[in-house]
Amino acid sequence: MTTLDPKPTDTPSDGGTVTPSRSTGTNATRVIGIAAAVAMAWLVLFALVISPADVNQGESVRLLYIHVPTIWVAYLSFVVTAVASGIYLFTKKHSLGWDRLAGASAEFGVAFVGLTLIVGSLWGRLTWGVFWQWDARLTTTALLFVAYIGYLAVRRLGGSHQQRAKRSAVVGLLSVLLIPLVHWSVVIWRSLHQTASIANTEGDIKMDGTMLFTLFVGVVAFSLLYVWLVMHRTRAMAMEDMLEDRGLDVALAERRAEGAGR
Amino acid sequence: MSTWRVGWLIARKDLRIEWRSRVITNQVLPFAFVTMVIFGIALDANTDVLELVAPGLVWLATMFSLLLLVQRAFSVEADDGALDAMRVAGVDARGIFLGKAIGLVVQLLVLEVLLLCAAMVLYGETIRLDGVVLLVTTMVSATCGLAAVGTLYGGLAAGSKGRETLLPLLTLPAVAPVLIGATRAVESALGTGVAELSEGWQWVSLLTVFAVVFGVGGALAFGPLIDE
Amino acid sequence: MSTWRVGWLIARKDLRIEWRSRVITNQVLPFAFVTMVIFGIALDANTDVLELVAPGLVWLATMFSLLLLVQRAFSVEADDGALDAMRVAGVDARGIFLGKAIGLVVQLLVLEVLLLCAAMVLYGETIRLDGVVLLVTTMVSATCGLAAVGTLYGGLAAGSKGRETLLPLLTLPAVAPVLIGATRAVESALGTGVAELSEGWQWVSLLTVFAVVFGVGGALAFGPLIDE
Amino acid sequence: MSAAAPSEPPAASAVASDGSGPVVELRDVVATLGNFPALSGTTMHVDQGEIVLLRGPNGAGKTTLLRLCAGLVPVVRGTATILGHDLTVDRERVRPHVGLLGHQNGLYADLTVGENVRFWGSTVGATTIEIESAMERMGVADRLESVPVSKLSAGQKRRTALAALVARRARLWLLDEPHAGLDQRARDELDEILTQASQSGATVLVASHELDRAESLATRTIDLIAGHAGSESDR
Amino acid sequence: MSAAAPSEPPAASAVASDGSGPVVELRDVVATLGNFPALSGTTMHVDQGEIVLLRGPNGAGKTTLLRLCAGLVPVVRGTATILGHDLTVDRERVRPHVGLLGHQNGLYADLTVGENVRFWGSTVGATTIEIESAMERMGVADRLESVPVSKLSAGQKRRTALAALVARRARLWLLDEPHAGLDQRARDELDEILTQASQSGATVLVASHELDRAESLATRTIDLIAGHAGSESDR
Ligand code: HEM
Ligand SMILES: Nc1ncnc2c1ncn2[C@@H]1O[C@H](COP(=O)(O)OP(=O)(O)OP(=O)(O)O)[C@@H](O)[C@H]1O
Ligand SMILES: Nc1ncnc2c1ncn2[C@@H]1O[C@H](COP(=O)(O)OP(=O)(O)OP(=O)(O)O)[C@@H](O)[C@H]1O
Ligand SMILES: [Mg+2]
Ligand SMILES: [Mg+2]
Repeated sequence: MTTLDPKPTDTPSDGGTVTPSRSTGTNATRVIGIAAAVAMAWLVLFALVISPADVNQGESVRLLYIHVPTIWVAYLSFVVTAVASGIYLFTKKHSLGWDRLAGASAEFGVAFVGLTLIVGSLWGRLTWGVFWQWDARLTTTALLFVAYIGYLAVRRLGGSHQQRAKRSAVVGLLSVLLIPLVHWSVVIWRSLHQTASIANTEGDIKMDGTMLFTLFVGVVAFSLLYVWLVMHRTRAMAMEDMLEDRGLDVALAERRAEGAGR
Repeated sequence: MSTWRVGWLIARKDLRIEWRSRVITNQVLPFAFVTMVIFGIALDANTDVLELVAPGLVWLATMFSLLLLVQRAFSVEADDGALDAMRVAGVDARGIFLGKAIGLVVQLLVLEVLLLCAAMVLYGETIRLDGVVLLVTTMVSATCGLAAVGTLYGGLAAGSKGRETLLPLLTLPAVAPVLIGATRAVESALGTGVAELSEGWQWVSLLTVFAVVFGVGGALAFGPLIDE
Repeated sequence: MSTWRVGWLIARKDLRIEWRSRVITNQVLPFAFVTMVIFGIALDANTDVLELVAPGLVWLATMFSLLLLVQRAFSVEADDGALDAMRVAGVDARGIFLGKAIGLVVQLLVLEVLLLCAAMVLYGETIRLDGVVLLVTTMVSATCGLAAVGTLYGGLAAGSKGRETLLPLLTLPAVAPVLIGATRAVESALGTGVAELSEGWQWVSLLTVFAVVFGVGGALAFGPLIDE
Repeated sequence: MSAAAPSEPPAASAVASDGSGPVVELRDVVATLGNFPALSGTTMHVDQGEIVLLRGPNGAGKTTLLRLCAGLVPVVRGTATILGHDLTVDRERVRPHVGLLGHQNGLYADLTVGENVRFWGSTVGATTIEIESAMERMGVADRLESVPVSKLSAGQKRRTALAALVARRARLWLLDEPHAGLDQRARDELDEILTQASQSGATVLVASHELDRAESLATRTIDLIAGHAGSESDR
Repeated sequence: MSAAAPSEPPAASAVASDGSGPVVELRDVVATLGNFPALSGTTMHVDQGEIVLLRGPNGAGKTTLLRLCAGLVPVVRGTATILGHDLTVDRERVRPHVGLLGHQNGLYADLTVGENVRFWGSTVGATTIEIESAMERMGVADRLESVPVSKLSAGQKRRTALAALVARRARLWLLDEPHAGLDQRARDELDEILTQASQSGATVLVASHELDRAESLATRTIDLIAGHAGSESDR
């Protein structure tokens, strides 16, 4: 981090303006971004037009194509957080890049779980007549949400970057253990939430081929979106950290000047 | 320096400290939220039971949050001997009580509104229009009562060692009447169970009496309590 | 200085401090007790429901008490910079983790036994003889898990401002599995509802895995966490 | 209730509120902390305008004596008269005129230096000018004014607490090891402030272990040994 | 891991663990608290057996420097080598040999003086005799030994912390305003302990505002200004 740029410390005036690149985009992200947009359009087409309405649920079943992909991508992002945290902790180098990946991934994971909660409760309103049920899966999902809000709170505790990285890596590695709990909560409890209706074809949503394919499109679309967002966010975080280091140069110059003034 | 002016100075300072540290939004609120979810787990996702006790749970979560808020409000004073400094400066004890209580009321009200919104979603509550007045009155009077009790015992426990644990011990039993009254009043306001609106107003008067008793009693007792 | 010896020194010191200040018997216990009574009130003294949810409530009260105990265990260290002093002295971090966790386990076990007795009186639970082994095993393994989580996150939050509120936010979701597992296991042991004894033992294995994961993970992570 | 309305330190005439009696008068005062008699029968008196140095080994009871005069520690036996009022009955009348700097600073960590000093100033009705000039004198005005107290060094905190104290313009100053932690400049400034205050009629009681500095500041020394006042020495 | 097995302070030969390099060697060290560069590029070195006085106005960074040497504040830029080990990589190797007395005492309020000193002594493997003699020297043995720390006066607490430190027999002593709060007898005793320690090969770094006393104790003075070491003066 200190090797960014051999800028002399005695020119504070241009601190913070010289950044290696002004945008967080690269060719790779552009391609992924376009792919994500295309997949989204495709998803809209399939979800709203091509796939059929459900026998039991009617048109509201179309919420499935957001509901399930978002939570799966959220799982994915928390797993990525855990893996990146692990790599950060267990490699000798303790590279902050992994820490930033973990942080960025968790931020979008929280956003996606939030989306699941919102869409799920709207759906619940349509099918169950209420926004919320004390159902095992819903409860555990809410817990997952809170646990990662806690993770983000730990990241904001302050201290040096390495300190932030260490603390949050531990929390990130342990919080991922909640995912199996969420996933198997339906088995653990006697629950009214949908049991695994995709893996085995029982349950009250009969998955026909189009529906399955639409779901697949949804998963692809949201995954691409996730990758695109995380790539941008990690770069932005790198720049934030870098700016902070620049800020340090300025502050150092000020501090030394204060001494000279005496 | 009049009691009111001292109260205003202190409340402003407290709210400013809270605003700086954002403890409510960043931590107390999520805590209250987790508490409610955890209740859901402990009650075994028994939906019928939950719906029945939802208003109770909101107030229970409020009370746990009250404990956190009071503890913080007084650890701010005790950490570096500020409470002693106030006593030496001869700051009017009633003013201190008033100021700390006002600070708590504001924070609690913010919290309750948010919790109530959460409860409406989580527990499937709906608000009747004619219940709104009752609801608001209940919240205000219950909150004043809670803040008065919290301030009184917070001041008593402040500075004594083991205050983290002395505070709940004193506060929880004392606010039990508020818990019951507010729960019933909210039930009437929301129309849960068989409760009537008029019944709710009876509970509100109980809450008001409670708030007045603890408010006046607290203001009078606060000086001797924190002194010596 | 071996990890175990450090752990023993620290646990002994913590228990001695607790013994001197009697915080458990004088304050945490009544607190947990009040909590249970308040649940009773919130649940409207519906005895059938109460008996059904009693195991959950016992663990819920335990968890809230855990928060108090952890907070105290670490404010003892942070108040006068003792944690810093340990770091400077190069005291083995795994030893610190071990010692604090052992101290918590002992305190929690005392608490749970008393809470269980309270539940038997308050909510009318009865213990089957053949469930006793299961009950004891559950309590021990659940407690180890709780203590490990509490120590880990207590250490993380220690010294940071707003730690009173960060601690519950981190701890409660993390111990939710313990709450669920222990509740189920105790239900089997007590024969509440339809639970079978054999089912209880499955839950115990889950609890044990949890305790081991957090115990080992905590011991390894504690050093980096409290350092810097 | 306001400490003193005029912007000057209280004039000599306003000080001796009951004729010209001593400002501090202790007769066989016993004070206990827990069960321990930290003051075991202290008799002493301090006249208006004096700067008295309290000396004594660790645990002699200096802090307890100062806190007693500030009304924070109750009088168990004997009589303590401060500014003409009996402490056991009229504590409320005494307090507005007493300023204490104890071992703790009484600052709010999340507020800035300026906000802290202004808060303490306004609780005793000091004017803005007085508050600003107090901060100026203790060297916490400019850059430090908007820094939260949690980010200060030990000495900077002490200076802030002193600024809040100076803004009070008390008639009786009680200072518990005021020099500890201050740098040379702040020490000199503090000594000057105390001398000025005493010249304009205030009375100062200082407990200190830094004898060289404190002895040159004080007009009289009282030795405290095991909770009672021993020998006195004028200078 | 044990600090030092023999009951005597470490002999000179045992100290310079890597040949005869300096005990403290800082090169352009930057350390931040929050975003503030409390140390703004400090270069200094201290040889074995020296007693170095750190001087500087409030907020100059003395405390930060001492905490950095103890491994409590991370090195952001530059290199810090303590007892031959690089602080950023080998902190664990350094710590058993470093003793720090900070602004806080690190005592447990509910334990007695004896229990506290024994606890800290046993964590570093000191023998009972060493622990007893440390308490003796700092004057907290007899009556005070069984008094809970919460009941001590400020100076008595400081003495207890010093006793716990003395029992460690560190090779590098870091003392942050050690004299503050001590009475005359304890000050003299402390100075003697430090002189003895340095004579038997330990190195001492003292931050202090009590220049008279500290300057006569120290063999060399380093001035810290706005986070970097300014002029040095031998004596
Ligand atoms: C706030 C309310 C809701 C939340 C928090 C929620 C949460 C979740 C979660 C976390 C999953 C992923 C399970 C896994 O694979 O691990 C899921 C899957 C699913 N949800 Fe929901 N859900 C909610 C409401 C609903 C509603 C109202 C319906 C429809 C009636 C529904 C239908 C489904 C279906 C069909 C699946 C896929 C099941 C599978 O194959 O695993 N959800 N939900
Ligand atoms: N968290 C923080 N954020 C920003 N600045 C800080 C923070 N903590 C301390 N500082 C600043 O760092 C500087 C160094 O403080 P330090 O405690 O090292 O000074 P010091 O030389 O020990 O002073 P003193 O003689 O008063 O004890 C101070 O100017 C202080 O204002
Ligand atoms: N709660 C208590 N119970 C019993 N004894 C106490 C208690 N608090 C303080 N003491 C004792 O009271 C005595 C007086 O303490 P005080 O703080 O007044 O001394 P001091 O002269 O200010 O000392 P120092 O110079 O160290 O600050 C001390 O000997 C102390 O041990
Ligand atoms: Mg004292
Ligand atoms: Mg300092």
